[in-house]
Amino acid sequence: MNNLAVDLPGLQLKNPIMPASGCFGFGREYSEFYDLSKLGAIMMKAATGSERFGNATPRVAETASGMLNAIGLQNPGVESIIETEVSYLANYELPIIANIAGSSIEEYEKVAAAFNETDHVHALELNISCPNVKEGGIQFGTDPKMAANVTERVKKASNLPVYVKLSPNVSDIVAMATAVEAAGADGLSMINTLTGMQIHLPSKRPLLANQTGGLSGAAIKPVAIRMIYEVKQQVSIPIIGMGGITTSEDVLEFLLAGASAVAVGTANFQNPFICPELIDALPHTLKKYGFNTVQDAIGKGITV
Amino acid sequence: MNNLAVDLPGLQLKNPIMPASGCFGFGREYSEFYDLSKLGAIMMKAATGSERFGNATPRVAETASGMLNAIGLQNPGVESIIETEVSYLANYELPIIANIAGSSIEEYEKVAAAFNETDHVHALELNISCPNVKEGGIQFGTDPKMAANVTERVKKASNLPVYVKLSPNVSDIVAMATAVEAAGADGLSMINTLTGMQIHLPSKRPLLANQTGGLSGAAIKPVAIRMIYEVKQQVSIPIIGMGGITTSEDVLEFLLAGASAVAVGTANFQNPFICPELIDALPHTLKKYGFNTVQDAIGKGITV
Amino acid sequence: MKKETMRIKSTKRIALDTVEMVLENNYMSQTAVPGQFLHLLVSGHTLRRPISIADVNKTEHTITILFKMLGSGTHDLASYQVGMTIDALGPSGNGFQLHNDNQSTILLIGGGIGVPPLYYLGKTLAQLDMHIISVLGFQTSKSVFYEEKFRALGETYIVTDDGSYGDQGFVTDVLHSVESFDRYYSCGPVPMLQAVTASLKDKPGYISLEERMGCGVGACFACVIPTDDAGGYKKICKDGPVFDAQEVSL
Amino acid sequence: MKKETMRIKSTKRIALDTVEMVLENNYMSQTAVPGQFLHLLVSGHTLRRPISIADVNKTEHTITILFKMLGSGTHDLASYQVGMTIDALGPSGNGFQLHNDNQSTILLIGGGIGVPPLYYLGKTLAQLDMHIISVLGFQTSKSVFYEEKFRALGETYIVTDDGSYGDQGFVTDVLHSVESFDRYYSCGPVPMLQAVTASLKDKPGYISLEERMGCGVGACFACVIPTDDAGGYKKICKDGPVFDAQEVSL
Ligand SMILES: Cc1cc2nc3c(=O)[nH]c(=O)nc-3n(C[C@H](O)[C@H](O)[C@H](O)COP(=O)(O)OP(=O)(O)OC[C@H]3O[C@@H](n4cnc5c(N)ncnc54)[C@H](O)[C@@H]3O)c2cc1C
Ligand SMILES: Cc1cc2nc3c(=O)[nH]c(=O)nc-3n(C[C@H](O)[C@H](O)[C@H](O)COP(=O)(O)OP(=O)(O)OC[C@H]3O[C@@H](n4cnc5c(N)ncnc54)[C@H](O)[C@@H]3O)c2cc1C
Ligand SMILES: Cc1cc2nc3c(=O)[nH]c(=O)nc-3n(C[C@H](O)[C@H](O)[C@H](O)COP(=O)(O)O)c2cc1C
Ligand SMILES: Cc1cc2nc3c(=O)[nH]c(=O)nc-3n(C[C@H](O)[C@H](O)[C@H](O)COP(=O)(O)O)c2cc1C
Ligand code: FES
Ligand code: FES
Repeated sequence: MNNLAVDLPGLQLKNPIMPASGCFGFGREYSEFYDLSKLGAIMMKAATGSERFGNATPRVAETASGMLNAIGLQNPGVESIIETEVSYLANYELPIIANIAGSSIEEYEKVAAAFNETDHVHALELNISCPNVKEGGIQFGTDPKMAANVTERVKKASNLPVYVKLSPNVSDIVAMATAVEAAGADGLSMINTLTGMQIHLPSKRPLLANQTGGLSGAAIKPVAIRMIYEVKQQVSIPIIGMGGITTSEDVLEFLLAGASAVAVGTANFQNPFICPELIDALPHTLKKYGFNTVQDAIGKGITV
Repeated sequence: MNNLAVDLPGLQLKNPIMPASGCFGFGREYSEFYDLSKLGAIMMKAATGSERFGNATPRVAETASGMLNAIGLQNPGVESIIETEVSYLANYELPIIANIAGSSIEEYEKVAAAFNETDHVHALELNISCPNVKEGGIQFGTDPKMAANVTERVKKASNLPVYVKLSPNVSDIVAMATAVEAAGADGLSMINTLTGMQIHLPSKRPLLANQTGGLSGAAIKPVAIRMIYEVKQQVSIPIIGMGGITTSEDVLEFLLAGASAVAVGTANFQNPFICPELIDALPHTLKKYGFNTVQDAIGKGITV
Repeated sequence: MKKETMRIKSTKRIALDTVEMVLENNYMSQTAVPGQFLHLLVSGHTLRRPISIADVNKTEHTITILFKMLGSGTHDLASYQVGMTIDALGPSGNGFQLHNDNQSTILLIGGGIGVPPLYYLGKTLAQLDMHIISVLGFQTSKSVFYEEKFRALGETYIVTDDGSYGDQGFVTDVLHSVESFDRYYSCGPVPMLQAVTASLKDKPGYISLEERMGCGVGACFACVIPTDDAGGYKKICKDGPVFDAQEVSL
Repeated sequence: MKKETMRIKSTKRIALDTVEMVLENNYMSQTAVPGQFLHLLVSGHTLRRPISIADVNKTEHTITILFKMLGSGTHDLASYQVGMTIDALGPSGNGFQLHNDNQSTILLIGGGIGVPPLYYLGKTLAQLDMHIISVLGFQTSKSVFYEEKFRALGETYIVTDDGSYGDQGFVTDVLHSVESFDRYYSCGPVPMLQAVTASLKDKPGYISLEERMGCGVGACFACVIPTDDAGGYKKICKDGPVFDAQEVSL
């Protein structure tokens, strides 16, 4: 038996490592480096109802052990993604998770319904927390009722399992998690980026054209671990963990905190091979710390 | 004229650099390295109504470009602090800011009233946001109404200017800031630490005995800058900024974002001379980016 | 494009805050074309730094880069010593279109740290028997580099912002003194490129652009540049950094 | 205590994952006493690493440290080369009480990476004409270091957890074979110190403790150890790391 395998709603993962949404496009570029079938799954770049250009540039900044991004959900729109990208990814043996976003509940429903029509998408990741969308997306992410509402509506709009992606920019992450669980979420995905800013000294203004951006990378790992640890104890749906993963020890730390699988974002930019390297390193790391399988390690760091 | 000077309620600062609460004890240890009179001010370690031992060890952990701490408000109690520490610090020429904490509003009032009786404390820093106090401190920090309430009561209990120290672990930092401003706060101090966790792989449990701890250091600077930038536009009381400062460029970045002075925490552990070094470097940095005085730079990064 | 380990063969300051580094790697040196860049990992930094390929020596298996020490990443890179290795992605992006019209006259217009990619381009075009004229702008005399190398390719004008070397002014100030030419290639700060493309709008030309990058491979949408007002765009890291001067909206 | 720059004079692996480094600095070498530690800044790390002073050569102006490569900081430190410098705070903390009873018999009990501070202590006590007996415990044969150096000070017992070298077992297993002694000094993992202080509770002794540190100077309250059940405490970085065996609650 494969000791890295994990079964989650809609997702039979041969290993628990997948690229995080927005950090891997739709896989094409990284397929030049390695065979995407090696991945546990792929989380596609956010899809919206129609094409979006996103924010002005600069869109990224470097911070201590992290980065800020304010891409602004640039994407070719759900129809084009299904036609061009999903059909391309369907050539690989890996579950596809479609990250969906929008400025209105109707837009979320539309995107969810569209992905529901394809055979190749295995789950939806509901991005209620993108800090860069000014039109409305952000409120869903910090208000339990609104988050529950969009979750419920998206569940109705499609038959696909729904993983709700939580924002860390909240006072009470457990309240957000339990609200979307009650609303029918099949899983959680956490965390999205922390809202941050950098001021560019020479120009004396925010470096990002969008002013604020989402902080990701190793800097935020302690926040991600804390939130997963807190949420895991209060929900019974599985968690896909992310936030600053760069080593197989980090992967194990997320599993111990309660994640059932993990996504890797920013680290792809440093090392395009990070995902396959983590997959290769994980068996040894599990063994080193006394685990036979990924399944064994999930939540084992929780001491209550 | 001194181009580094800043006047804030209760605080005539000869320069805008001070050590952050909890990272500098009561100054004694650092007085072995340099003359404390060099500092703009000092923020003392949190004082509670009576002596506290704090959390079990380990109390600190290292993270990427940061650290976690869960000291748990260990301190000898306000009376002993006044007798031993304030009287010691009174030998130096620097404004003293007393950081006050408690598990109940009554305890806050008691501590505030006690400091009010001494001649040597110039302002209070109201620590409503210490993430490590389980008994009650934490709720004040994430609920605008409770924060306003404790602010109001502490203002009544003493004549000293009150700087409310805000927690970044909230959905809406502006709501917190405006609530305490309306309740009579003379200034804000932001940010306290982000709640985080690290899991120790060999023992498969949270590394800190307290499980969670406060994340500080360069890792959190983008969050601090963002929050100060947002709050500055909505309040008219001054902000003492902190969170990850390690260079004089960082100091200027905080000023541009809207801080009127800054505090340096974690960086003291790396370099005990960090505060005087920043003070010495600041004039050159101001000049390099076209400012004559600290006062000139405050809020100049805000573009709206 | 591959991820390769490159060995530092030499490193030296050649102008104010400007470092020339020669990096050894077989794959990179054999496949690079003018205008491409390397995406360099500087230890301790989250994001890689894009640096143009300034010269290639296929027999020595080396690539030369020239970079200015601006922020922390380039300062750290400047402290790397001979013998150390650098993790690089590359050769990245699409290079300059060379065309095959030998005997044509080519104008190279470079500003500051936009000059490096033009050197390998100029050298390659000269080998294709084109006539090279170079107009290079720098901030001040101490920032000037590679003047002799460009002169070896053809007529070369140097301007400095403060007039401390060559003529005082901007590269656009000397464009009128240049004899007629067939095509231009330009790289430098955006205001310079705006001025250049505006004053040469009737000439065919190529420009190389800079933008802050995330992935550097086309996956993250950090480095887009609009191509029209209707939402069209290109990715500088993958579709560029070189574009037809009329193709993108600066 | 000062903040000083120390130059690496030598660095070598002396056992499994164990590095011996000789650091040159006048102030540190002239003022250090046995049991004190250096608080070392490893570049790229937020927190300094406390490492014991294992030996001092006042004429050569050097301090020797021995450290085990455990996590990322000690791994990075192990990669430092001769000639590089390290930023150190020190000499930190209070050292071992030496007493002036020459001719007395002293028992040194060290476990693993707790052995280093005992070497400079033993050397110093031997110079004061005390008789030194050492009991040193290691995980396995490959982890053993400084055996000869301790033998040069006096009778030395080595035990290993797996019996691959010396006797199999823990340091406490051999305490009964030790001839009578006047005083003991011990450093090692907490379970070892608990066992040692329990089995030697009638003997005067000193123990050196470890705890995760923030400031390393006594300001942050990271490294406290309770001294009683009534809220009494000491700071390991400032009041320790050496304590009277009866003084603290392990
Ligand atoms: C295709 C391309 C080719 C380039 N070629 C060269 C060259 O040959 N020589 C040279 O000196 N410079 C070149 N640059 C610019 C160079 O990438 C930046 O000067 C460098 O990244 C700044 O890094 P830093 O650590 O000094 O600055 P920091 O301010 O510390 O960098 C912070 C972040 O911003 C990015 N950044 C800052 N300025 C720029 C910029 N102008 N362009 C892109 N990213 C930036 C950095 O890459 C990093 O991600 C090129 C840029 C691009 C896009
Ligand atoms: C007074 C004193 C003297 C010491 N003397 C020696 C010595 O001579 N040789 C030696 O090899 N080790 C010694 N240690 C232990 C040494 O400090 C740790 O092994 C080292 O800090 C681990 O760092 P790391 O980067 O390998 O581990 P990491 O796990 O990456 O360290 C993370 C953080 O935890 C701290 N930490 C981890 N383990 C310990 C520990 N056991 N004690 C204190 N802090 C720890 C680190 O300092 C750092 O802040 C001493 C500790 C103390 C308190
Ligand atoms: C450049 C960039 C773009 C991102 N785009 C998206 C997105 O479209 N949808 C989404 O849900 N998350 C997006 N994220 C967040 C990541 O998926 C991930 O949650 C976050 O970066 C934390 O993981 P990391 O620290 O490993 O990067 C983006 C992150 C980055 C850095
Ligand atoms: C070890 C430690 C102890 C702290 N104790 C206190 C405290 O007692 N009261 C308080 O208001 N903040 C306390 N803080 C928070 C700091 O004052 C500061 O707000 C925070 O660390 C961010 O600044 P920095 O990144 O410069 O450290 C503590 C921080 C650290 C690292
Ligand atoms: S840098 Fe990621 S798309 Fe260009
Ligand atoms: S480490 Fe700060 S008090 Fe000991």
